[in-house]
Amino acid sequence: MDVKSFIAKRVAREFKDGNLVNLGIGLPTMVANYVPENINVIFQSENGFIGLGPAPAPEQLDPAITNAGGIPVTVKPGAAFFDSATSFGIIRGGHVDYTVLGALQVDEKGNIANYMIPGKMVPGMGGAMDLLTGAKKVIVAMEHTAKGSLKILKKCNLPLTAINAVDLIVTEMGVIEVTPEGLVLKEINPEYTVEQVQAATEATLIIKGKPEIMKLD
Amino acid sequence: MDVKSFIAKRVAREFKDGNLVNLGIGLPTMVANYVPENINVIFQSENGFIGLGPAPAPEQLDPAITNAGGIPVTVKPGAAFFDSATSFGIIRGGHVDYTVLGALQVDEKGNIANYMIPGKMVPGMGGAMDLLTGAKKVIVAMEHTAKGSLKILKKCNLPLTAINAVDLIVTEMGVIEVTPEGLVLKEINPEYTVEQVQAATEATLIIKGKPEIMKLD
Amino acid sequence: MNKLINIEQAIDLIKDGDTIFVGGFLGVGSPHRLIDALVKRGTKNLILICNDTGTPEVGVGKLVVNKQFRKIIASHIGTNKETGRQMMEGETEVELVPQGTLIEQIRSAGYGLGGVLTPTGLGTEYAKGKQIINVDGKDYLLEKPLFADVAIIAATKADKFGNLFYHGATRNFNNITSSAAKITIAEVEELVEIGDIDPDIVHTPGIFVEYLVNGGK
Amino acid sequence: MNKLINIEQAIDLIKDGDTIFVGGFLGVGSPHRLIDALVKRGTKNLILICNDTGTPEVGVGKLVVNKQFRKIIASHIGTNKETGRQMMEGETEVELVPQGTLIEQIRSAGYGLGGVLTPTGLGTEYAKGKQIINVDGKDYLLEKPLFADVAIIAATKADKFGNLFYHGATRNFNNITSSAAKITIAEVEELVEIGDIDPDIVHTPGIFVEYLVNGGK
Repeated sequence: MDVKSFIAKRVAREFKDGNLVNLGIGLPTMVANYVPENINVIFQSENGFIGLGPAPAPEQLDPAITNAGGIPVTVKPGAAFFDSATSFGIIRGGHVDYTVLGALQVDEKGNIANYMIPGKMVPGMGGAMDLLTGAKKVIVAMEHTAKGSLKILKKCNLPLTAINAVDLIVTEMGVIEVTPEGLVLKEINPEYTVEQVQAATEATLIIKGKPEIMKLD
Repeated sequence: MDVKSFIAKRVAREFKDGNLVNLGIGLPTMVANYVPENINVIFQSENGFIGLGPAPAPEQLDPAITNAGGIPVTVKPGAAFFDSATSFGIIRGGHVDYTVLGALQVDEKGNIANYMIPGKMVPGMGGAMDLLTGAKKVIVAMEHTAKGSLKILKKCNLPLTAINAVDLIVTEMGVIEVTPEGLVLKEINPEYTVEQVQAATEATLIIKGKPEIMKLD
Repeated sequence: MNKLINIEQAIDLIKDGDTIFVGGFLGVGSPHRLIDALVKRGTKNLILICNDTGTPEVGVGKLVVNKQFRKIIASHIGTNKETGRQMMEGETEVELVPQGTLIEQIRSAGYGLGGVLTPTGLGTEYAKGKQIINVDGKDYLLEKPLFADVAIIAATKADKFGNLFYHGATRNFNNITSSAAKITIAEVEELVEIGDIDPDIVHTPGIFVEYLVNGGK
Repeated sequence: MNKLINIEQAIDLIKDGDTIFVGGFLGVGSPHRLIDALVKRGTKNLILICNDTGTPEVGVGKLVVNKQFRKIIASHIGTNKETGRQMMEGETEVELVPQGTLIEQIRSAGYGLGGVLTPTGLGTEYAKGKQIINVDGKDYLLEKPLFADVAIIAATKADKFGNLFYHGATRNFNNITSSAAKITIAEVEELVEIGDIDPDIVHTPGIFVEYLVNGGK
């Protein structure tokens, strides 16, 4: 299993039956493929619906039904379409149980930067600021480092998308919980040692006993 | 023609083709009966629709379709139902051309009191405060006095429903416009003299030339 | 995720002292069976947030007559003399709010807003004690969110996921209140299978509805 | 009250320097024929308010490529490199706004609110220069209304009064923007007679739509 699928599969284990979940573009989108079969997770698409389903077969393709990345999708039975005001009411109002997003940087306060690199890349925040502010739980799903450069920091230095927002960070190395005391390494991929994970992390990881082994099933 | 019908008929002459109009309970409701046949006026009902039609025939009665007084009505072709947030968005947002309401008191600043008599009658403002604030033009349709006691005052002494809100007052005696200078008697019912109208009005009426004769057709 | 419960189970969810939203406009679109069962149960010291208090014989007015509220927040109480009597005699606290403001306060709660600014009621006694905020030279009242513990609402049709559809003027406060209560219980005239309501015409997404009661027509 | 006009007449309504809303989300639900005609006309110095700037080849992005905007207000520009280039090189002013905030600002304009309070963006660079208002111990940003001269939107179906129905995820910003522009022009795939859309399923009441353009599928 490739690194991204590994991360996506671990994220999917967080969900409980009936949860409403919003998945960001890229790696987070893959999480939908790994939801355990015994639970029913409902996906929201911030462009205006609940009940996001898989990609359409060619004969199912409907240009009016796309995800927040503009990619054609399907809707499941029980879906509902709405306008952007309702969509972001759902998001801002705390009705989304989990939002899963990627990040450029995360820090030990749960601050997150994922929408711009000044002078270089300024795509805009889209719905990310609302999702980070409104979702009950925020999961950052990303590779632990960006080609070796550290992303889990003491303090983000890129413009923040939201402050004190992140609850859980899932990478190929482990699962890190953001707590008032700092970042707690809860689970570790057995392919790495605690020292290796710490070396790939600028913030000091808090180790409470022995971290559990990352489980995917 | 009785006094109330006379007032309602005169009010209806204010409307232009395509106007969106909200009619209050009581006398204002009667205005719908007198809209000239050559224009199309659209009525809004603040409980949640546009396209209010006349009372239903017994076989048309639908308990889900009532006006803001809870009375069964019909809807015309092209009607649209919506929730209270949209209904008051339409009202507050300035999309209603005319609101026609009754009043306990109106004064020369266009202040209006029509929702309570402290210690005696406190029904609540319902949608009246929003209508008075949001409608492009406010028409007060009422009998000129309440059994002889004056209602068109220098200054309202009952709790106000809205300040500087009224544009036009239509009574059985005449048509009075609220202007920055005060109340201008624009039209008069030929059954009365200017002196009689003034005697029934606490505020000083401004007479610019000879008031026109109130016309109903 | 079975949301269907019986009326007794629904009434169990409302505790003495709770704040409740009740949908409906003069009883049109009110959850009449839930109201009757709540009258029978006699749950006390409730705070009501509702457009109006119906009449002594219809809708939420029956709960007023049964003295189940310690406080009532509504836009209009004039159709129920018992509400006025309880207010005048100091038995029940009554807070009157403009209808358009009331629905925005509820929406703010459900949609994660700290409140809205509205011109409605400026300069009147209603504005007393409220914070005034000037935006670009114009004054507005700051209106804060209104939450509830339980919303009891009515809908014409629901699927088993809780997606709701309303006919006619019954949508009124039902739609928005569902977003702002910890628990929403919808009494529905017709219950259909998931997938039987076209996602394009859902008025209230099922995620806002925790429980369904089959109310019949 | 004939609202049906041709595309050239529609484009005549947009003047150099106007502020325009354009509906759509990455081109899904955008008024593509109106956009193409506006590109052809070359109307200049426009201010755009839109969820995103599409791609250089799709949707409102074509207008960006044609350099018709002096300012762009959007939540996301990352899918159109030309927008980023114009911003970086100082050719076009770009203001990035969180998606949920943007739609509430437009709704505030259309619905007569002085603005809303939202927690989105608190503590980030986005919040700089914005008024912070504390409500019951919690901070919020004051977000002001956003108006436009003209809204060009798209709908799946319209009757000749302008009642609109949207399929799938095409509703997005189309619905709300129609309330906040002086003139709304809806490009519709299918035009039907008044009375042919069930009043229960109208998404945008026709009073918000000044003109209709028959766009075809």
